[in-house]
Amino acid sequence: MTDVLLGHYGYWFVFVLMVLGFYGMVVKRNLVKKLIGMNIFQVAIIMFYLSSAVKWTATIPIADPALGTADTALYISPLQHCLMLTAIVVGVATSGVAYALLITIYKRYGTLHEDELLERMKNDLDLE
Amino acid sequence: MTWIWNNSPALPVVLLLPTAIAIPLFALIDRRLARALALAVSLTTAGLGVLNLAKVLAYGPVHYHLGGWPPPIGIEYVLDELSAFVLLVINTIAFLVLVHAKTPVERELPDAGKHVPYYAVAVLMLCGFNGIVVTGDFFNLYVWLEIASLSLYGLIAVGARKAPVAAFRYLILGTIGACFYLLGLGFLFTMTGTLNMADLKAILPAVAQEPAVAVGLGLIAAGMGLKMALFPLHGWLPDSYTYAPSASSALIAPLGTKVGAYVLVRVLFFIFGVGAATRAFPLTTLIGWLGAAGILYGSILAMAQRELKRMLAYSSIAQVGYIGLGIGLANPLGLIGAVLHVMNHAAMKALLFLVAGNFRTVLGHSDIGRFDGSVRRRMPWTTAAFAVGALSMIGIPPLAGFFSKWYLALGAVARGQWIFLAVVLVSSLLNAVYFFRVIERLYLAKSEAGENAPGTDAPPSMLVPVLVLAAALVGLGLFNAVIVNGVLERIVNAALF
Amino acid sequence: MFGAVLVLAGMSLPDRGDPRARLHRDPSAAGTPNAPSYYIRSPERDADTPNMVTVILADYRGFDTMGEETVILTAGLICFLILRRERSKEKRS
Amino acid sequence: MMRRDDDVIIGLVARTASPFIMIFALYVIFHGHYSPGGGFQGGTMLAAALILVRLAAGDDLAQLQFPRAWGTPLGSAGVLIYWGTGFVAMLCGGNFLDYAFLPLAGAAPHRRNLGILFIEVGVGLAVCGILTAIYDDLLEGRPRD
Repeated sequence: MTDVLLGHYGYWFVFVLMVLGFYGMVVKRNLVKKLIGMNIFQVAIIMFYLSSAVKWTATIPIADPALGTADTALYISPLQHCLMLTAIVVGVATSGVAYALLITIYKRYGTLHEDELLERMKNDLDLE
Repeated sequence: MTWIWNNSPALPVVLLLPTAIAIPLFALIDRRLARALALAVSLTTAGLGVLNLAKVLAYGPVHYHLGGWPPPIGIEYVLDELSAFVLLVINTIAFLVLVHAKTPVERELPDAGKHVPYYAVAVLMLCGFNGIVVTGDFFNLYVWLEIASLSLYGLIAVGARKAPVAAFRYLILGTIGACFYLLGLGFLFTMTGTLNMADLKAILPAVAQEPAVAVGLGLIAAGMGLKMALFPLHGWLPDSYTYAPSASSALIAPLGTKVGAYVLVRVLFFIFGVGAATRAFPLTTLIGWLGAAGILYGSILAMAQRELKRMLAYSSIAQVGYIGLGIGLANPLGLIGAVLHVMNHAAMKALLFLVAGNFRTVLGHSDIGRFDGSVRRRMPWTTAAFAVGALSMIGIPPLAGFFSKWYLALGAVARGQWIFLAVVLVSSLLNAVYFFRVIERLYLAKSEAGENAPGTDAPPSMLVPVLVLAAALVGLGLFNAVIVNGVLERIVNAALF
Repeated sequence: MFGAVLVLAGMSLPDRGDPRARLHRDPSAAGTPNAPSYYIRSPERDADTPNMVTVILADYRGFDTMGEETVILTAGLICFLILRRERSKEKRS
Repeated sequence: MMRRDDDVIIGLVARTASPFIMIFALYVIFHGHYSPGGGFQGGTMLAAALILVRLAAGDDLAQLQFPRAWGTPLGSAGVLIYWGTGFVAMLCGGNFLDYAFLPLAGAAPHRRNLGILFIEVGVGLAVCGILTAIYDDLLEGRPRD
């Protein structure tokens, strides 16, 4: 049992972060806080990928002539790092669009609090 | 010519992308060019869809190594019957909707400067959908999924006053779905070490009994359920479809949910196989029950709606429930029903939303309460098309909608799920109720306005696609046997049960 | 919903072995060459660039990176699309 | 934003620092083969340099450095460069992004090396252009200071 607990400590940190992010996203009423929760959730997943790419006593995946590339144990697996570049970019793009949306919402309704927003939307019923 | 033939799987995405980029650049010269470019490229992709389907039917699954690297190393495009079929459906429907989009875009997007980016984002969305359907690599699928979803958020957000709020809610839920997919993929990748679908299928037996694989599959299914708006995860759908401009809702409704359904079918039936998927947790039966609940929920709520587009949105939830039910049955007939319903529902929903667009453009509103006889006289063709679409949704035999319900019913009988069979039949009645309510108002209600109501039917650019879709519904219904035997049989025997 | 994620975090205790020294995954691919180990051995030979990450990013999985570019482009176009109206309205007011 | 008088110092520092950040960003882009770095990281640093000037030295001055109208076109140009290399490889017989078929001199690995270089440049340009364009768009509603 200790092996499982010790061996996976990287993953537990990631799970705690994930639960925090998800909690923030679902429960918080303010729209900006929801967005921050979303970002935490995305970063947690990125950390999850990276923590699965680690090998003991391995260097960064730049092939330096001294070590040579014969033995794969010397370098950590580079694939996850590439994938996570894409995930980071996707996170940035989504947040960018989300903040643009928030600006237009704020400009039209003057509030970013979900409950007030719903009331204000109710009273201008028309679909326009 | 041979160059097109042997590069055909990658060509749809390879052509769509630069056109989406070129639209803002060319439009600096002339604004109308943006629309022409969008139409041209969606027509070529529709043509490529036909070519790809013919190629797959002739030679079986086609593999295309991007960047020249073999599968486990590089990314691979796999085009089998299922993806070629869905590809063709998506491109043809998108082309018809884009043809229709001329006046609604000008009418509902006041700022003339925004038409150009609107078409560019629409083409990017199409590029995203094509990318998802054709790819044979899980992570690549996530990248294209994200592109398609971002474009969806953008297309919805340009709508009415309340559109950004609906778009924001959709963004939050959509990103949760995408993150669940990524997390599930993370679990699977950590266990198997590969991202390629065929490769993963080979390694699965060695790893299948680990809880990580079950959790990974569950997460991917949850993510796709969110994208597909399966019953409990459909929160974003009603607002998004109603507040979006009618051109965008006509683009999103038929295509958006179908892609999520495609991925779910691909993962459950073609990678994991029903046996492996349900070992730790009866996933498919859960999806079946969620689908059934979705059908009832969607149909009942659709009856209560006063506004046509919102009613169609709730009926979309019901139709997605049908696909969920088909997947839940997990037998060949159920799968045929589900995949057939993907096509039928795409055509029907496109037709109904285009009709709603026509109503909003000509009459200025789409409230069911204010429909009456004068509408029928003013817009005879659109109302006739609406009648065809409604009848097909209910499932009247000659039309396409009937056959998918028929196969679902057969699947339910074969599986012995009497409750599912009852749900399919009851839902047809519910559909009948809320569609006849509208038809009755259109055809029978006396019109208060004068007999010769002013104004003519929608302009040709909006009317032609509607009529083409109505004719397509009838055609698909009649030639249903050809489609099923030709394409769907091969999909089913390729699936793992 | 939130409870479900908590259970997920707890339940998802897959015995994934010790992440810190877990090399067995690389050669153990059933039947197919394992991607991560190939990526380490061959970038030098294939594209004479020592930085494996760049090689994977641009060459082996170059299509993913093009997807990334499109994601950024979509985000740029959408911000352009959403916020454009404010600009012209401002000119008018 | 800060009052007019006390941002002279910050403005000056930003304006002087920005070119150096850009040079280092270009180094990161082009040196991606041998040291950690590459298109994305370099592109974001370029964007950071531009945004630093916009933040510190006020918007009107920043327009001289990188006018608002250039943002999205530059981004599209970057992606087109990327797509172009892929399409050229496709025209020359290979699959979509197969650099071995690029019509360049040298052995296959060397051609791949150059192919990756084109990609890095395309990515860097695209990221820089788009991020600055997003910053400008987000800034839209604010009255000019």
